[in-house]
Amino acid sequence: MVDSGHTAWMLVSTALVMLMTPGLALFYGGMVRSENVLATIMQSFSCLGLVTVLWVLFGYSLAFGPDVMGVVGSWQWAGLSGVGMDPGPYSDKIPHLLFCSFQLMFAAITPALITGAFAERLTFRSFVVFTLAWTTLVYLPVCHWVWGGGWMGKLGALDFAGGTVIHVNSGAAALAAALITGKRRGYRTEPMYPHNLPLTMLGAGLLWFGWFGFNAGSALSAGSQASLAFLSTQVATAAAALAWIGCERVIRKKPTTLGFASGAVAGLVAITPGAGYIDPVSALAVGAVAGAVCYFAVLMKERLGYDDSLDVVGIHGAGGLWGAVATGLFASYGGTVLFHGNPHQLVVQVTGALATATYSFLATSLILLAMKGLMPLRVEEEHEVEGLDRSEHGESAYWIR
Amino acid sequence: MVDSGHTAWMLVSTALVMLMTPGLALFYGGMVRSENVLATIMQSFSCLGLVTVLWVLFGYSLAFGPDVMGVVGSWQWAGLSGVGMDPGPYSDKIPHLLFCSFQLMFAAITPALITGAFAERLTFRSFVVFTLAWTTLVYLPVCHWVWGGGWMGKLGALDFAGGTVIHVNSGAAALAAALITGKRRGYRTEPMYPHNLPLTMLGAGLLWFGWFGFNAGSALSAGSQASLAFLSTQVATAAAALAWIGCERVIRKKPTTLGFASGAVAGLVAITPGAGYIDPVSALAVGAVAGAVCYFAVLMKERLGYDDSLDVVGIHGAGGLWGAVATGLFASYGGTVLFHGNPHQLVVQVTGALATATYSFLATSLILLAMKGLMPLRVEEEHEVEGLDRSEHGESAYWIR
Amino acid sequence: MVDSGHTAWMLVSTALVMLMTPGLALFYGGMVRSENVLATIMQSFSCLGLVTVLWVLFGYSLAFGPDVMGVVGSWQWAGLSGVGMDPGPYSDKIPHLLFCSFQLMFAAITPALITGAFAERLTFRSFVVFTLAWTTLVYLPVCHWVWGGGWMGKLGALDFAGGTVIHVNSGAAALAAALITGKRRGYRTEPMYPHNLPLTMLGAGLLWFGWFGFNAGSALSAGSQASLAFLSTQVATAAAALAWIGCERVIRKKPTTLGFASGAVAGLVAITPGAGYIDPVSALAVGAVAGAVCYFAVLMKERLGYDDSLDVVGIHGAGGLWGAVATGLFASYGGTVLFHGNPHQLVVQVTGALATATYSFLATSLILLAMKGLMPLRVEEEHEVEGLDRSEHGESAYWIR
Amino acid sequence: MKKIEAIIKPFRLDEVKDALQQVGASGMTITEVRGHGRQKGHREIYRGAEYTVDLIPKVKIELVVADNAVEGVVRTIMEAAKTGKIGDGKIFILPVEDAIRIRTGESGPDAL
Amino acid sequence: MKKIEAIIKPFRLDEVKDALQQVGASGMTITEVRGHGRQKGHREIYRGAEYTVDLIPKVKIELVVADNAVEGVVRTIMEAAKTGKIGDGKIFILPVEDAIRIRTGESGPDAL
Amino acid sequence: MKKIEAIIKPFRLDEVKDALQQVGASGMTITEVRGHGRQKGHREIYRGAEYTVDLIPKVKIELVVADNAVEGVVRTIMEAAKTGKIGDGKIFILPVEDAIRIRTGESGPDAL
Ligand SMILES: Nc1ncnc2c1ncn2[C@@H]1O[C@H](COP(=O)(O)OP(=O)(O)O)[C@@H](O)[C@H]1O
Ligand SMILES: Nc1ncnc2c1ncn2[C@@H]1O[C@H](COP(=O)(O)OP(=O)(O)O)[C@@H](O)[C@H]1O
Ligand SMILES: Nc1ncnc2c1ncn2[C@@H]1O[C@H](COP(=O)(O)OP(=O)(O)O)[C@@H](O)[C@H]1O
Repeated sequence: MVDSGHTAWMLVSTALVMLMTPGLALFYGGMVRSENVLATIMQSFSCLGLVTVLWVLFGYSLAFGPDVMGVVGSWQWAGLSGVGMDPGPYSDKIPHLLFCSFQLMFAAITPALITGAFAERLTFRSFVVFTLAWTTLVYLPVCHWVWGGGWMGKLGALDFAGGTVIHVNSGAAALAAALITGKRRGYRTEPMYPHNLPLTMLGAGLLWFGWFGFNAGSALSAGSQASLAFLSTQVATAAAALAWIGCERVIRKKPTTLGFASGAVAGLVAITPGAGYIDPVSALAVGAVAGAVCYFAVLMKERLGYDDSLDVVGIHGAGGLWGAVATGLFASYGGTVLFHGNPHQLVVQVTGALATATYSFLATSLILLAMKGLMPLRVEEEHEVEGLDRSEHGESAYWIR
Repeated sequence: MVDSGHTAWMLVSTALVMLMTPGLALFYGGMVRSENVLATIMQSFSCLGLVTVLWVLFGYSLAFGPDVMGVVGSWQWAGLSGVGMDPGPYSDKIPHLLFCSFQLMFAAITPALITGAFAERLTFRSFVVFTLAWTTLVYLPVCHWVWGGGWMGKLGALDFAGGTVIHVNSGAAALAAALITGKRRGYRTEPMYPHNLPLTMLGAGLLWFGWFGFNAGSALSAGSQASLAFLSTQVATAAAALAWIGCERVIRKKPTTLGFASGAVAGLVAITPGAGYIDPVSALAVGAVAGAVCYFAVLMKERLGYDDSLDVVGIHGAGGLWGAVATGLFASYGGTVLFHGNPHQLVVQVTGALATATYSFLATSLILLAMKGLMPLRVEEEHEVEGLDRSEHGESAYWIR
Repeated sequence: MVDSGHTAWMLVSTALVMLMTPGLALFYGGMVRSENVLATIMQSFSCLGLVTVLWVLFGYSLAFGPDVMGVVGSWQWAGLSGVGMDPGPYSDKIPHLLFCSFQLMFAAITPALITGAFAERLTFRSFVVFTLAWTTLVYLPVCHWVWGGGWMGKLGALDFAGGTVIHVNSGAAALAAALITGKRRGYRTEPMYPHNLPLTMLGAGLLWFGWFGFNAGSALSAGSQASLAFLSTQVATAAAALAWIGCERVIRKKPTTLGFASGAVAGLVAITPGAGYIDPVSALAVGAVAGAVCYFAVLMKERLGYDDSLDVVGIHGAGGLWGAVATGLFASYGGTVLFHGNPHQLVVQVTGALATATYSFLATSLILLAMKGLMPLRVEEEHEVEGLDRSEHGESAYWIR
Repeated sequence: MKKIEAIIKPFRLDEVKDALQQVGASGMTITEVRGHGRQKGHREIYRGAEYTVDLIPKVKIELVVADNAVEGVVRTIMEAAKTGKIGDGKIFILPVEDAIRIRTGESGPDAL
Repeated sequence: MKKIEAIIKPFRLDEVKDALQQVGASGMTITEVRGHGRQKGHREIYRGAEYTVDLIPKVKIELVVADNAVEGVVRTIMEAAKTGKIGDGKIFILPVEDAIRIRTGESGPDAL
Repeated sequence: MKKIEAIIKPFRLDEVKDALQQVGASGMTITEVRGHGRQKGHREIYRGAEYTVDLIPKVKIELVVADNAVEGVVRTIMEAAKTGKIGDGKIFILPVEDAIRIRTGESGPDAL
């Protein structure tokens, strides 16, 4: 039966997760050069547009519809047929439609996360094709594996709010995308500063805020588990932000604002799979490690040489992997794990994360390589220099006198 | 009896609708020239200030107080006397005070919407007088007609969340305001670009987020109808944004960021009256048509020649009218409509919308013409050139080094 | 027993109060010069980081743990031991962990408020030390006195949402901080304009929005009192904003945007201690007086000559004091007060506020003087001229072409 | 060759630019500057305090032209920039020894 | 007439402007520029990477003055702009052939 | 001494700056300007309307150098700034009568 309290919380959580995509748009938008800020914002917003339509037409059905051999959902719920105002199979306390809406917001933000990897160079057209293809061929199946009744869920992998489905997945895809689209013109020879860090900090604030819906909302109810997930999220985020600026203090002498924000996002990512299972003091540890791990993962990019413009690999990929592992170490509610005497869970966690990373990396590569055969992925060099805002969208972001 | 779950949701919805006014301030603020951004932001914020006071003193009473001949509410609840902590006549699950607060936020944003029509030229003083007069003479009665027990509600007009009360109403008022205040100096001869599109996109994000409170909150409860309204809102918004940039792609060759945001708002407007009645797949259609209709309505401004600075007529007016019609076509919960065999509902819908538009246009014209006799509506030409931020408020928006 | 509706509302309220700190970061960030915006934003965000960790380790225990002689909580709950998923002593309707999270957000924003007093000159290192020391030595005990079972609560002081704990407290600390850190270089000889007022307005909007969680959330339940607190908050804010710009209109001839925002914050501050007790019409009076009182308190700074960069004393100090008094005058639910025949309450209110102000002023002074002996509080003069963003954080806020 | 530097009111820029184009002087470089002179600044209010902002936004137009074009260009700017109110701005004429077009290497008046 | 171009540290602008006004040179035009010279830039950090920013914010003041006023103006600027540290900036003096006030059409030193 | 003013495409700035530094001309002042010339602007779209933006972002580099350094500097700029496409920009050479270093008071070529 629909419960007003749980429904209230899930309505709010859904709205909060929706807000994360505009938040991401600004977080990313502030980090690019000023002549690409609109193009960057546009990609995130467009994910909200494209994925919403896709989700209603067939996405929800393929992800959450009746299981087909553990691999994908059936077409039975296409056009949301049968997805109604009564509770569905995933929760008996909220309308099925609401669960579907909540999940939609996760599906929308995941490809938006990837856009950070190829920022400042992809054509809008390629972005649209990629987003539709990737969501269909990568997101929907992986989501089904973990949450829709697929093999990974059956294996017992713990992924409370999408550490694997969203972050490992987008991180691996980002790596493929960065490699295949190639470096930005002038990468490492010209300065590429963030053009508006206050905008980025605003975005970080909105992401942090929205993430309470993401993590605490994943309890699908307003009760103890949601409360635990809420606090663990806050604690891990704080610890990770401090850890990141601590690393900066030691290595570069100066703690930075962008470092704080990056650390916070790293913490949010890392606690995601375990938020509802991990107690607040363990969350301190999860967060602190996440801040350091992601800081060094980002530094490594410099060595490895690919141009993941906004560090999706270093933050969502590395943070997501650590989160999957951390869940296998620290989870204390909802399953026993390593530190509570069950080493097997750790194996399951790692298996799930690596399988996702591998599938996502390969499938993303195939999609982009296929696309490369059919259309130019990147804007012309001249337009890259001039900026995508003008060449792709015919706009300028700022006219400030 | 007060239910904690429904009350929780309505508290949140009220806060969400409140946030829409600051969101609108930024949405509009980013679209004007940089020397008018504060004046524009100030007008929206001031609506929150002015209408809140008015609402407590007499506004709520005139809009929702005991009906007087189907036209207006009585003075009985002035000063909120008798509006208490127990449920009132409009909902038996939430405190009467909370319903009053929820409705207040609608009353505050409606005149703020109109400010887009006369942006960059009205004196602050005229704006204040206009807002007080318009809210009293136009908003309160129209609100009463539809929701407060007035004739339009009795007629059976469906307006779930205020498509007619808020959007058709503000759109028609905007047309009158644009015509009577006249064009901006330099309109069509000087470039008038939006000065800060990232700000506008942020505003659009906040509007989208807040609109879930607006539409799903209008169920006045946290249950199935709220969930339906939530998803329909999301779907129509996405479809409309895509439709708008699709039109741009075809006609101007380039999809724009501002176009995406404008389309999203068009979709939000159009689904408003039917959000709680229309299923998600129909919402796709409602949104897609809204995006195209509003795109062309905005283009038409160029031909008709009035200067509705920020396209309140093209988006809220046209989108609101289409929404009223669409509700008569697609509503499937809460009433039978054309596509479900009841052509009469469509007639009612159109009647309600046109009556509102006519009343609003005429009353707004009278208010402004009367004001014009008593005080200068517009700032002096020199001040218009210099910008309203300095001349009206003694401030500059940016001092960035 | 955990109630889903109340829990839903408290989850949301906690998230809303969290959002206030990023909101404050932007509100403050827009008001400083552009070469200090990141340093300013960084301080607020860092409070979220630092206080969260401190809270989990021992903060919650010292503030809310079992009372020790009315002065402070015991260490019993350090590391949140015993703070679990079931309801705790402070509410029987929500998980104890959730109450702990809600209170955490209050603890995080309070030192962030103080940063406005020493903006544009403190080293990041001093800020970190100060925040940890101040939270431990000032915030935790004062919080305990009022809400944790300490002497002030026992005395019967009414402080619904923290007018004394948060605002009087931070205001008095701000005065000490402004006096001890000294004036900014160039104060009163060079212009120090706000560099980005739209950012400040955005911050004000987020603060206003988040404050509904702060005030209405302090009911700890989703019912009548929360609804009352919600509406009183809205009304006082609106009235105070109008009062402030009214004063400006009279005294400086021009109502300003920053004035509106400042007045709004003054109203939010002043209604805080009485939000759940004061009816909406009285809230009009509380707000209107708050707007005027704070306006003149800010003007007085000019005369008194200390450099409280962002007017924490004038707004949070003065507004907080007036709020404490106003609660003693107007509260009509939850206690009888002066205007309802109980003059004694007023004495209690004033005693509580003055005791807090005195303790906070003295303890803050001691902390800062001790620090001054151990490390330089302020950045070097050269760095102050160059801006803290570069010297402290190695960053530039804007690279806009 | 001479360099003509005109400091004008920002809102006259479009008119001046169009007028110059019509007399065949299409090459020019524009800078946003702030000016101080007889035109009084305005007061800005920031919470309690009031400041006078005495640097007023202006636009500087720079054109390098052949000697014989100077007079025409100056006249065109004067006509298009004039509002008759204080603060309309100044035109300065400076000698230029050489001009080079980067793309082709042409120099002298041919480079303009 | 001469044009005096001074590149100074931004935070000395107010002092220089006031000093010039006191010696009667109230007309001037200010531009925000970035300078490169002996003064070392600073390092900026962006996530992993570190960059050196070697273009330092400066302010350019331009005044056209009558020949006999040059010395006084230069001295005034030097005094007000000097901090004695590297990066204090330069003053350049260029010849000006004519000056015109747009509002009135006056030309030569009268136009200043 | 001469003043060399080069108007170039913004994305060539780093290359030009580095090249100049290598030929020993490290002192320079950079201004962000907008240019109008043969290079066509681009169209911007704002809801219904379309505008042509014909002021294109450029960077102005100013260097004051001793007479004998002019040729080398000009050549260096030309090489580093050239893309061969329209809009590459111009170099102007103006006479300078004196230069003063504010910090030390040195004047003439020594001040550069
Ligand atoms: N001597 C000067 N040198 C350089 N720029 C000047 C000089 N005098 C005036 N200007 C510029 O011309 C602008 C207009 O001058 P002002 O004295 O205000 O008005 P008007 O030219 O009408 O007398 C100033 O804002 C300043 O930018
Ligand atoms: N040759 C030059 N031409 C033009 N501008 C110069 C030249 N040399 C220096 N500048 C300007 O003067 C500023 C200060 O010069 P710098 O060499 O750093 O210090 P100082 O003048 O104390 O020796 C530079 O940032 C630059 O803007
Ligand atoms: N006569 C001129 N005076 C001043 N600046 C000029 C002049 N002509 C061109 N410029 C500047 O040089 C830039 C490039 O000129 P343009 O005619 O577009 O290309 P090109 O130099 O390749 O012929 C212009 O954008 C403008 O800033």
